[in-house]
Amino acid sequence: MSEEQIKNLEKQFEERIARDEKIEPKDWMPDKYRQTHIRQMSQHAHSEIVGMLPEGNWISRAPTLRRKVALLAKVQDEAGHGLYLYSACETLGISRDALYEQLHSGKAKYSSIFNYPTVTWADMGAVGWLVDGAAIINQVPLCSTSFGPYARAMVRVCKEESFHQRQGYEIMLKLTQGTPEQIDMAQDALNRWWWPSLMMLGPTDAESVHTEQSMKWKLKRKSNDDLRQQFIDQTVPQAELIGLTIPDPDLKWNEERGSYDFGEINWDEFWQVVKGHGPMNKERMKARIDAWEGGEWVRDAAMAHAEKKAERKIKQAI
Amino acid sequence: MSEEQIKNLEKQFEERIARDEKIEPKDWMPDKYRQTHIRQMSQHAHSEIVGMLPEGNWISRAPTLRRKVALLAKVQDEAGHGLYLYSACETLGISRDALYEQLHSGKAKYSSIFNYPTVTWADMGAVGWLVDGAAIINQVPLCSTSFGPYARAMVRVCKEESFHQRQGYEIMLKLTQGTPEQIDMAQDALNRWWWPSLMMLGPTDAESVHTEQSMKWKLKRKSNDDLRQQFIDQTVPQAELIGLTIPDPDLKWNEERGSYDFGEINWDEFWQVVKGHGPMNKERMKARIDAWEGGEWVRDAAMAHAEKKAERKIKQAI
Amino acid sequence: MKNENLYNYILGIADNSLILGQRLGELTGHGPSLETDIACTNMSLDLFGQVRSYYQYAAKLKGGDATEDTIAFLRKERDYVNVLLVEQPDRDFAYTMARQFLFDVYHLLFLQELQKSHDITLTAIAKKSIKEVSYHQRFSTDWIKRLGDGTTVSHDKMQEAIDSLWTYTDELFHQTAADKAMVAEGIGVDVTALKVKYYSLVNAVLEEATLKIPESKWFQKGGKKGIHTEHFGYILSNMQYMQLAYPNMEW
Amino acid sequence: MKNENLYNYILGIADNSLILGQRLGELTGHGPSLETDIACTNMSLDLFGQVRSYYQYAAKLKGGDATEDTIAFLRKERDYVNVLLVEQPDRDFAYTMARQFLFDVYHLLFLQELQKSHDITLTAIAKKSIKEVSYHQRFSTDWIKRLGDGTTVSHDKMQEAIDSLWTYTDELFHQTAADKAMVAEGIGVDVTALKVKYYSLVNAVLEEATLKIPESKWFQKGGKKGIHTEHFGYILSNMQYMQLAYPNMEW
Repeated sequence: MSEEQIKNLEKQFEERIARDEKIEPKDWMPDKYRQTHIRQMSQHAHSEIVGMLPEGNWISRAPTLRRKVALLAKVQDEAGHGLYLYSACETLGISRDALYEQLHSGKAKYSSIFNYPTVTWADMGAVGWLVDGAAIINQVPLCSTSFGPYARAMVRVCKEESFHQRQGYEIMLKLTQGTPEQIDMAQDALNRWWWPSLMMLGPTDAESVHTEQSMKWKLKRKSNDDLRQQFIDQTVPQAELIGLTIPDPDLKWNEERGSYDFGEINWDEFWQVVKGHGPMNKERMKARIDAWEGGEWVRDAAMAHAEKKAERKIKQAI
Repeated sequence: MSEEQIKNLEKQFEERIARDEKIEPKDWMPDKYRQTHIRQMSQHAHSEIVGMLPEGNWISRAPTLRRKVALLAKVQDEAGHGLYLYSACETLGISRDALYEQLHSGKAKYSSIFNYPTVTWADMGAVGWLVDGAAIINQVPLCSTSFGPYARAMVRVCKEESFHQRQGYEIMLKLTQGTPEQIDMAQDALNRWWWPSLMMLGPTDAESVHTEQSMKWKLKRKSNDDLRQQFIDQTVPQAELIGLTIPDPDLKWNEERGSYDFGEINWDEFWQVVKGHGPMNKERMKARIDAWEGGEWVRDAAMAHAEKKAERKIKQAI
Repeated sequence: MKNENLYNYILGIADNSLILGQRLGELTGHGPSLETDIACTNMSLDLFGQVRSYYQYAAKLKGGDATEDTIAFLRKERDYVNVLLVEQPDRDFAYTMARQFLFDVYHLLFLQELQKSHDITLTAIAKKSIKEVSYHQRFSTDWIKRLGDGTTVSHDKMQEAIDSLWTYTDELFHQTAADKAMVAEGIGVDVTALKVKYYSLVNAVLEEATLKIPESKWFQKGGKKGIHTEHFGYILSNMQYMQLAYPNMEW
Repeated sequence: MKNENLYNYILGIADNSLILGQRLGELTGHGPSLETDIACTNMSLDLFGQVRSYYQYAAKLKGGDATEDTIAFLRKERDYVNVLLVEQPDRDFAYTMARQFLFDVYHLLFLQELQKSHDITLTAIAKKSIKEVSYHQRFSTDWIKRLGDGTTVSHDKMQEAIDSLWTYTDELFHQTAADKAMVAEGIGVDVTALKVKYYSLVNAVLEEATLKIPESKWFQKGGKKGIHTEHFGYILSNMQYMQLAYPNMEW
């Protein structure tokens, strides 16, 4: 293709996006679009898969059968999200094995929030309420992103995440209606998850890369700082409603802005975790790599068996 | 050596034993004596080592610090017994590695009682009281056995075992002074460990091999059935003292014999366990083999390091 | 308690699902592939769902303060009556699938009979569960075949798993006192009658999977009397932790 | 509670020994050789012995129904203040020895200062413990050297263990509020002052063991504030099981 032809295709492509048309896997797309989507969708898929671990940590110890069932279902949903996000990625011509390879080698990132440990049962509430809450704020705009498979996956993900978020909040609610010990447990979980949840919305706009291009492709529709503000404004009243205190002495309602002012985020901690030195980075990667490497013989066997079966069918057919 | 010379040596050897002289490793001894001792002492050593596992199972869950310390000390003593029994064995010209090999391949036996699981804390009491109790009855006569290193090891072992037995009994005592739940727990443990403990004294005399020769060499001084009777007569009053019931409806005092009559032992179960099909045979062997194989690189490293150090010393000396 | 036999009978069914569900739940996030991870979590979910129905019924029979959770979490080690099979550890995926398969075949046969029970609650639970357990059995059966007739490595691992777990199959067909009483009342299933069919189904799958049918005639038992393997205590200390550490609270 | 700072200070010392002792106790019967098995059990024993002395003192300060056992077994996960280092799992013998060594060097330096405390009970415990911990340190130091300067396999495993656990060393020298208060009263040890000596001792051993000194400047913390790694909950559920399942009983 001539340079001019490519320019032309690019122009048509950008116009389609501007008209809110969906780009489908078989459509022509600029390589950068493809790569950016592989990066973002796989990062999202990895986050779902790694995100199973902190919650999986409490499955064996859930306090009631009802909570155990709900937790299992939630973690299973995350696996499901991972599955269809990986599938969406694969439509762009990369294999799931290659994506795992990127995760395990540290080339691909996943959401840093999952590098914090879940230390009490209340963390199952806080993670659902805050982490899924922040995730939804990140993801709702993606329901109308330009790449079709991603947008459709996001519609389904957001619906389930929103259920998870309510479920998490309900765990917190129940704790705050409980004994003083349970109330403390809930407050303690909020204290530990609040700041990492704010960090989940990404670095401040000043430090953020990729943003402009992503805006154009509707991979991003609001800035990190706007999303963060939205999260805070939405969450503070929820905390108040159940009698919990946001662990930020600088937090106060700004009548003029119609929003909450809030304190300084510890960006050193953020970057430490992003760079792989958070409390659980190594454990999370170890768990994933162990599962993957330990499962290699199983996947090989499934492949070998399928081949044998296919051969037998061919022989029968002859 | 001529056949006559050997016969002569054998005669002197038997006379020494008859005079209650100790045989030492460097003394001449018949090959059968050597082999029989390797077999019995290593079996005894293996029993100590495998016997660490059922009690080790409760170290992490001991109910108080005092009990935890006592349990650790007890299991450590067992390791110590294993250590000097293996050493005594080695004086007869077999390596510890070869002995382990016999254990792991199933060629060498160990006491079948350790193939039962320890399912509650009360088992720590029952094992100490009954299993160590039966062990002492087996072992006290060995303190004056003919082979010097074995006899001396047994003196030390018996002293410690008798401490362990009192400690086990004291655990049971404490339970029987406790809540109804604790009393049930103690009775339940007695119910489960009673019959295996009786089996520990070996098959009935009719089924027993090796006995005659062992008697002559003072490797055995009483028959299995006599030892069993002694164990029962000693243990029944101890049970009564703490209000526990021996789980044998046929048990009753025989005024005439001055001993307790008791019910039929389930020898099928005995042989099933001896043949390797008890509840925990596979687990016990797996634990030992895993420890041994998993520790190979450690032992190799220690050896390599020692060699390096020795070489450096030689170099320095030159 | 009146209906004590029925109560014990229900525990005899449900404890199996509880402990197997617990074991499967431990694997979540650590499976050999995303698909198997999801499937195992799903089976765990199904089993806990069934457990809730059974224990809710049992709690009603028991009355007083009993709830599904007191029954699930507040018994002592000797009071759980699951078979030894379901508490065996997940040494690798072959063990997980072998355990699942050896239980599923029994479980489905059992439920097919239970749906004929004179007890309508049990019938209802059985009917609902059959659909789920049929899926479990298909899933585990497929994996027995895949691993048995896959690579040399997978064949050997699957054979080892089957050989190791075989010793726990016979206990599935032991009748407890509660079993006998409930069979007499037309409520319970006569498990002894399932044995021949069970081994014929299992053996057929093993053969198709190119696996040897174990020959050992030595079997382990004890679970149905509450005498468990040493693995069980560790399952329990995790499973019960929250209810024990924070007694009498709502979650 | 009066003396609350002293009480908390004691827990800050003793919880380390409790959790390390617990970890070592789990290994009993599974060591790579009989001699190392005995040694690890012995270190566990020593540590629990020290724990008892500390908690008995703490229980006296606390008064009421407090005993060494209520302190050891009846706190919640967030109330244990051991450093993260000691709760790390025994992935293999290199990890066990690396964890032991990295703690022992600190422990001995700490006790040498603690024996100068104005609190005579702590002085007495320190004096008794120094003998034991000196042995621990010799034992673990020898194994660092043996494995580091043994075979290629052992070298790599030891290097991996040191690299992994290094991130937990810095926390040893973090001062808590109780620390500061006790230092001010001449009772506590200023742990910040031990840091230079610690790393110089550790580094010397690593060098002799032909191991690379890790260069990472990122460290983990949290244990001293009761924020533990995910391993901790499982340690706790086993350790506390009996006291939780059978409350208020004598054993």
